[in-house]
Amino acid sequence: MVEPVLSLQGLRKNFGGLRVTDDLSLDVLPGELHALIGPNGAGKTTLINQISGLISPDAGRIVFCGGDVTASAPFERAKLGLARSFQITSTLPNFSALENVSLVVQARSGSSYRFLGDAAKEADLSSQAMSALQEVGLAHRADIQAAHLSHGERRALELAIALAMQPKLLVLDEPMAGTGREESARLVSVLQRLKGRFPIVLVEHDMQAVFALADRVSVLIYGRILMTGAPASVRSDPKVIAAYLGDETA
Amino acid sequence: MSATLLFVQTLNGLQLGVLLFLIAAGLTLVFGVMDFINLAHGVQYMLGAYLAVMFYALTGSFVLALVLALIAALAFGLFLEFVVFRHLYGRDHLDHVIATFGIIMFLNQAVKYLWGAAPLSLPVPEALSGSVQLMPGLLYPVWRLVIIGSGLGVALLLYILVSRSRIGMLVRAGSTHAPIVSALGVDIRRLFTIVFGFGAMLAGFAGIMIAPILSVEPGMGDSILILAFVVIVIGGIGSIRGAFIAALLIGLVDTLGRSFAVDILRTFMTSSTARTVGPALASMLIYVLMALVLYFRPAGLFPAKGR
Amino acid sequence: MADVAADRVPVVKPAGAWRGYALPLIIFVLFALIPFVGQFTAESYLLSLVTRVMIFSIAALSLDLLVGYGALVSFGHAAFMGIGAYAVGILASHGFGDALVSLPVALAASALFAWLTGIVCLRTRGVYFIMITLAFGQMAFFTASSLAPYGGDDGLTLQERSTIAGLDLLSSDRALYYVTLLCLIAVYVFCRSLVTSRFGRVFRGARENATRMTTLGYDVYRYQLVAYVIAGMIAGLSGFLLANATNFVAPAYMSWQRSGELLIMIILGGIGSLNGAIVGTAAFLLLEEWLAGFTEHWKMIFGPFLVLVVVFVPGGLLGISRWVMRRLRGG
Amino acid sequence: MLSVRNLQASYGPAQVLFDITFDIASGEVVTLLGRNGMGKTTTILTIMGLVAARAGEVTFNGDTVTNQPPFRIAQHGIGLVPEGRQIFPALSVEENLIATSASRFGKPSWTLERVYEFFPRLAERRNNMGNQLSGGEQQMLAIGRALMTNPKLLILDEATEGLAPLVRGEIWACLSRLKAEGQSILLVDKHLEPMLKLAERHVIVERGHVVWTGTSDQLANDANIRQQYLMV
Amino acid sequence: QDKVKVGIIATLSGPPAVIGQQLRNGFQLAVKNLGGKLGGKDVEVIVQDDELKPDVAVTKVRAFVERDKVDFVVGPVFSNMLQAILKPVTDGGAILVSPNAGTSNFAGKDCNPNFFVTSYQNDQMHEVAGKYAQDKGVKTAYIMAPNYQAGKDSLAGFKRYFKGEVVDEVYVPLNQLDYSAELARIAAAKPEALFVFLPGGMGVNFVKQFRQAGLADKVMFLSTFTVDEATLPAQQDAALGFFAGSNWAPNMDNPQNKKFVADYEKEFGSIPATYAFQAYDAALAIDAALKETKGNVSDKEALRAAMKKANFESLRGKFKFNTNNYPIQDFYLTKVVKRPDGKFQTEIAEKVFADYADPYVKDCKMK
Ligand SMILES: Nc1ncnc2c1ncn2[C@@H]1O[C@H](COP(=O)(O)OP(=O)(O)OP(=O)(O)O)[C@@H](O)[C@H]1O
Ligand SMILES: Nc1ncnc2c1ncn2[C@@H]1O[C@H](COP(=O)(O)OP(=O)(O)OP(=O)(O)O)[C@@H](O)[C@H]1O
Ligand SMILES: [Mg+2]
Ligand SMILES: [Mg+2]
Repeated sequence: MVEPVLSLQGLRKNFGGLRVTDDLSLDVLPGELHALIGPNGAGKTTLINQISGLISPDAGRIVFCGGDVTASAPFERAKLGLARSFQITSTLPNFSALENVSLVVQARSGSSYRFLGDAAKEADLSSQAMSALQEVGLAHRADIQAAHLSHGERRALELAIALAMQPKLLVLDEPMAGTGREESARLVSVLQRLKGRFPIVLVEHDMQAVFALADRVSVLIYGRILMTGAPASVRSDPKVIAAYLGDETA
Repeated sequence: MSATLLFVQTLNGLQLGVLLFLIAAGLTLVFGVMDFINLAHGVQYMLGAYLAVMFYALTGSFVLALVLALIAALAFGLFLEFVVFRHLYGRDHLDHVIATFGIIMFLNQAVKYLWGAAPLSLPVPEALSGSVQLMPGLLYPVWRLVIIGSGLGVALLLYILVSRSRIGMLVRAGSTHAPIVSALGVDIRRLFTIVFGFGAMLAGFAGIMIAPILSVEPGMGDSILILAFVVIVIGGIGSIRGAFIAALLIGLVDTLGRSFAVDILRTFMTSSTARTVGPALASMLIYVLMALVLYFRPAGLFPAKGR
Repeated sequence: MADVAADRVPVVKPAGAWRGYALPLIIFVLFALIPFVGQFTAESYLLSLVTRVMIFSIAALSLDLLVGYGALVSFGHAAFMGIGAYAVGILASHGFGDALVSLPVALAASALFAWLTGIVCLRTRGVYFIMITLAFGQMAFFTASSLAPYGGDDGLTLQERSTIAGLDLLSSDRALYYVTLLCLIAVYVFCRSLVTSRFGRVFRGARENATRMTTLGYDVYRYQLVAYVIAGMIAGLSGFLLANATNFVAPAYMSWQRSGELLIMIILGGIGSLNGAIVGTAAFLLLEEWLAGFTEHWKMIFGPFLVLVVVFVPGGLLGISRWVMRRLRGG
Repeated sequence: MLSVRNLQASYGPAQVLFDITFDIASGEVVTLLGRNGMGKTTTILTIMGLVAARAGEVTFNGDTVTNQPPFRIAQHGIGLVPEGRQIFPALSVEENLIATSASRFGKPSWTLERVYEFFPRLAERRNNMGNQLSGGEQQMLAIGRALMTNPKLLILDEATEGLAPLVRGEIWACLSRLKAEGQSILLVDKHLEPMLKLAERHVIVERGHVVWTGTSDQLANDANIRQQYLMV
Repeated sequence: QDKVKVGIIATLSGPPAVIGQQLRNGFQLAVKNLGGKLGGKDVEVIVQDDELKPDVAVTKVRAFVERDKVDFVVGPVFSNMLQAILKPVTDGGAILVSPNAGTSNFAGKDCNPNFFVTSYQNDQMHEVAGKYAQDKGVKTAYIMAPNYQAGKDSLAGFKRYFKGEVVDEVYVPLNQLDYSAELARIAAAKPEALFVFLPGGMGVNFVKQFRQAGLADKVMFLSTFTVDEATLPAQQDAALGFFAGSNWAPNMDNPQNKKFVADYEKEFGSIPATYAFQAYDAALAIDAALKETKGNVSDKEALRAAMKKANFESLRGKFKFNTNNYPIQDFYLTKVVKRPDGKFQTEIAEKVFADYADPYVKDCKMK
C-alpha cells in the first residue's frame, strides 16, 4: 500500500445550514490523475479551497506529503508544493502573461526580499516562465496583459501558472471551462504529458477529457463521495448516470 | 457619577449618534451602494445649512426655509452629478477623492465669499424651542428630540429603499457590474443620478436640522465628514443598518468617554494628570474604537453582503 | 471595493528607458540650478520654498510607493513626517542637536510606528485601510498635541538646525537645500529600483490579486508590512528635514488635512510612476504659493483646477505629458 | 430580425473585429463558432453596445441600434447571458432575477416561478448572495436573469461553461423548447454536436472576419471546414 | 527706499478666517484713515494667509522679509503661529508687531527687542474673569476650555485670582461640536458661575446649546473670546447678558474709538471686535514710531526705541509698552447687549484692573 500524497480525513464544512463537505475522506496516490466529478454545487470547489487552505474545514484533517497541513496558511502549503488553478479565472490582470508566470518561478528560486536589481532582467526567471507558456501554447501572447487575453487564453494562463510551480500536487478546477475545441484538445495532451510527473486532481465537467485522462474517478454529490473507481466502472454506474452524467454520451 | 447623570449622558450619546447617522446616511448610500467616495458630502451638508439660513432670512419661516433649502440642495446635487461625478463612475477611487476634494476647496471658499467668514446661525423654530421635563431635574431641549426622531425616520426610509426596493437592488447591482445592468435594459446612469440627488438631499437635510444647534460657518463640513466616514467604516460600508448602529456606538463612546474618562482615570492617578491625559484619551477614543473594530472585523461590523 | 487604485497600471518599465528617466533628470537638474538663479532674487525665500517642495516630494514618493504600487492608500502618512520631525525637536530640546543622533532616531521611530500600526492596518483592505491609517494618524496627532512639556498644541521651536558630527553644516539655507536635494535623489533612485526589484514585483502582484499571490506561496502580509515600514521611514526622513527647514515642530504636521494633501499631491501628479509624485508635489505647492499671491480666494481657482485635471486627464498631470508625448510621436 | 453588417471594433489601438456580417431571422437559432480569441465575445459586446463599433451597422427589427447605449439596445428586446456569468455578487439569487426583470412586449412568458421550476437548484439557494453560488449555479442564474427580461432575441455566450453534463443536457433541451416557442437565439458555445442539432445556421469567425456561413447540414458534411476553423 | 512696507500674516482660511479678516480690516482701516501713509511715508501693505499651518506661515514670512523686504510684519492671530514665525521674522531684520497673540514665553525669558504686542499677554483676559468672580464673592465655579495650550493657560489664568471652589475643570477636544455631555454635568453640579474659553465656532455652538438647555438664567456666564463681535452675529439673543473679560469694547468712550467703530461699520458692514481694534492700534504704533524717526527704517536701533515710546492715541485710551514690549493697560468686564439697531455688541460693564502689567516681565532681560 503506497503512501498517499494527499489524504483528506473526515472533512466537514458547513455554510450556514448548508452542508457542503460532509465527512469526506479521499486519498490521492502518487502519480495518479484523480478526477473529481459531480453536479453543480456538489462542493468540489469548496473542497479544493479547503485543500489549498483558502477555506478552513470545520472538522477533519488534511495530510499532504506526510505532514498535517490542516492548520497551515495557503502560502505555506504552496511552498510545500501544492499548486492549484481557479475555476473563476484568477490572474494578475495588469501583469503580462510572462510576468504572471515568472512570479511563480521567482517564488521557488531564491529570496524575494531583494530590493535592488530589475527582476524582469533575470534571465532564468523569464526562460523558465517562457517554457511553461509554451507548454500551454501561449508563448506568442507572452507580452500581452492578462486582462487583454481572451477568456480561453486566460484559462490557459491559469494552467501555465500551475505548471510553473513544479508542484508535488496539482489541483485543477475546471481547466477546460470556456476553452474551445482546439484548446481543450491541447490541454488534454498537455495533461497527458504531465501525467506521472506528479499527481493531479482534476475537477472537470468535460467528460471527454475526464474519461480520456483519469486513472481514478471520484464522484462527489452533496458533499459526499458517492463512489470512487476506474473511469469505465464510474461511467456505467446507474447512480452516477442518474445524478450526474445523464444521457451524455461523450 | 450619579445614576441620573449616567442616564442623561447615555441619552446624549444616543442623540449625538443619531446626529452622526443623519450625516453618515447619505454618505453610505452614495459610497457603499454606488462605490463612489464623495468627500464633497461634507460641503453639501454645509451648503444645506447655509441655504436654510439664507431662505429663513428671506421667508422668515422655518418650514419654508426647510423645503426651499432641500429643493436647492437637491438641485445642486444633481448639478454636481451632471458636471463632475457622472464622468467619474467606475473610475479609480482616488479620482473620486481628488475631484471631490477640489469641490470641497471651492465650496468652502465660495461660501465664505458669498456669506462672509463670520459664523451664522438658524434659530430653533418657535414651536419646537424650549425644553421638556423628561424626569425630575432633567430638562431636555425639544429640538434634540426632533433630531432624534428625524434620524430614526431617515434610517427606516433608507433601509427600505436600499434593501427592499427594486431601485435599491439595481443600484447595488450597478455598483459592481454597471455595464451588465445596462446591457440588461436598465438606464444605470439615470439611476445613479437619482441616487446622487437623494444623497445630496440627505446631506442638506442633515445640515438644516443641525443648523439650529451648531454654528453655520465655512468648513463646518470637514471635520464632520471624517466622523461620518468613521461611522460608515465601523458599520461596514454599504450597510445602512451598520451605519446606524455604528453611529449610536460612536455617539455613546464619545459622550461617555468625554464625560467620565477623567473621573475613571482619577481613580488610579492624580487628578491633575487625569485632567491632562483624560481629554487626550477622550478625543482619541473613537479612533481607538475604529482601530479595534477593524482589527477584529476587517470589513466592519456588518460587512455589506457580497462585497 | 478592495481594489482601490487597482485599475491603474503602474509604469514599471517605461517604453525606452531614457523616456522614463528624462523627466526626473530634468527636474533634478532644475532643482540643482535654482540656487544660482536665487542669488539674483530673494535667495533664502526661494530656497526655503523649493526646499519645502523637495521635502514634501520625498514624503510623496514614499506614499506613491504604497498607493501607486501597492494600492495601500495611507491616509495617515503625515504622522510619519510628524514623528520624524518630533524626534528632531524633542532630542534638540534635551540638547542632542546632532543629526548623527536625531536622524537615526527619527528613522527608527517612524519605522517602529509604521511596523506597529502596519500589523493592524494591513489586516484591512481598500477603504477600510484608508480609514484605519487615518485612525492611527489621528492618535499620533492627539498624542503630540498633549505633549505639554514639548509645547503641546503650540509646538516647539528649534533654536538652530541639527549639527552633523558637531559641525553646523546645515546652518546655511544653501547647505540644507543641497542636502535635501541629495536625499530626494537618493530616495527616488531607491524607490525606482525597488518597484522593479523582485520584492517590488511581489508587492505589485499583491495589489493586483492577493489571493492569487498567497496560493503561489507568497506571504503577502509580510511583504506589505515591509513595504509599509520602508515607506514610513522615508516619510520620517522628510519629517527630519522639515523640522530643520522650518526650525519648528508642531502637531499640525500630523493633521489629517496634511495627510490628505499628500494624497492629493501624488494623485494630482499621477500615481504609480514616482515621477508623478514629484511633479504633483511641485505643482500643488507652487500653484498654491503662486495663486495665494494674487488673490485671497485662490481656492476658488485651485479647486476647479483639480476637478478639471481628474475629469479630463485621468492619470494626473503626468497623464497630460504622456498624452502630449504621444501626440508628438504620433506626428 | 437582427442584422449585422461589416462590423468593426477594437480595444484601444488593437483592432479585433474587421468584417463581421450575418443575420438572424425571427425564430431562428444561429451560432457563432471559432477558436479562442477570434472575436466571438467581442462581436456580441459590440452588438450590445458594450464595445464601440468603429464601422458597420447593427439593425434590430429594422431600427438601427449601432452604438446606442446598451440599455436602449436591450430594451429593443435583446437578452444577454454574458461570458463568465457576471452575476451580481451583492444581490441574493432572487434579487438577481427580479432586479432587471421586465416584460416589454405583452404578458411575460418568463416569471420567477417558471425560472425556478426550470432551475430547481436556484429555488433552493434563492436567499444566498450571488457570490456564494457554485460556478454552475452562477451560470444557471445568469441564464435565468436573461430570460426574466423576456427578450425577443436571447444571446448566450458560453452558456453551458462549467455545467454538469446532466444540467448541460437540460439546458440544450430548454433551448430547443425555447426555439419551439419561436424564441430567436444567438449562441456561442464549444459543444458542436448539440448546436448542430439545435441551430439552423452557423457563422464561423476567424481573426475578426466572418469566414464561413452555412446550415447545419453543410457544416456537418463539410469536414475540412470543421478541420480548418474548428479543429474538429 | 521711499516706501514703508508692511506684511500682514493672518489666518484667512478655515473657520477662524473671520478673526483674521477682522485683524486685516482693522489695520487697513487705520492706514486708510492715515491717508495711505504711515509716519508720513507711503505704505505698501501685503497680506498673506498662514492657513493655520506653521510651516506655511514660516514660508510666507520668509517671503515677506526676503522677497518683499518688509520693514514690519503684523500678525499673527494664533499663538502657535507666533511661535513658528517669530524667529524667521526677527532674524530677517523686520519688526514683528502682534495685534493678538501674546504668549508668556515671549513676555518672559524669550522676550525679543524686535517683537511688540499691542493686545495683551494671553493670561490677562482670563485673569479678568477670575478677578471679577472673586470680587463678586462667587463661591463655586465650573471652568472649561479646549484641550490645547491656550486652553490650559486660560484656566490657569482664571484660577490665579479666583480663590473659590472650582467644582470641575474640564478640557474638551478642540473644535468639539456638541456640548450636551458637558451641559448635563453643569446642570448636575449647579455652580454659581461658569467660566469658559471657547473661541470661534465652539463658542457659538456652546452658547446656543447652553441657552437651549435652559441654564442661562441659573448660572453666571463668564467667558473670554467666547462672546465677542466676531461670534455675536451667530449667537444673537442666545448670548444676551453674558460676561467676558476684555481690554476694550466698541462702546468705549473716547473720540478716536467712536470714529473707529463708525468707520469700521461703514467700511465692512460689521461691528469690530478686539482683533480689529488691536490691529488698528498696531498701525497707530508703527505710525507714531515712524513719525519719531522721520520715516527712517534703516536704523533699527532708533526704530525700536521709537516704537517703545508708543506716543499715540490708543483706541483704548491709556496705553504704554512695558520693558518686555507687552502693553500696560486697563482691563474690563464686558457684557453682551442688543443695540437699538438690533445688532449685538459687548459693552463695558466695569473696570477690573487698572494699569495692569503681566507678571512674566520679571523674567525678561530687556530694559
Ligand atoms: N461562501 C459561501 N456561503 C454559502 N454557501 C456557499 C458559499 N460558497 C459556496 N456555497 C455553496 O456551497 C455549494 C458548493 O459550492 P461549490 O462551489 O463547491 O460547488 P462546485 O461543486 O464547485 O459546483 P460547480 O461544479 O458548479 O463549480 C453551492 O451550493 C454553493 O451555493
Ligand atoms: N478587454 C480587452 N482588451 C484588449 N483586448 C482584448 C480584450 N478582450 C479581448 N481582447 C482580445 O480580443 C480578441 C478577441 O477576444 P474575444 O473575447 O472576442 O475572443 P473569443 O472569440 O470570445 O474567445 P473565447 O472563445 O476564448 O471567449 C482576443 O485576441 C483578445 O486578446
Ligand atoms: Mg466549482
Ligand atoms: Mg468569448
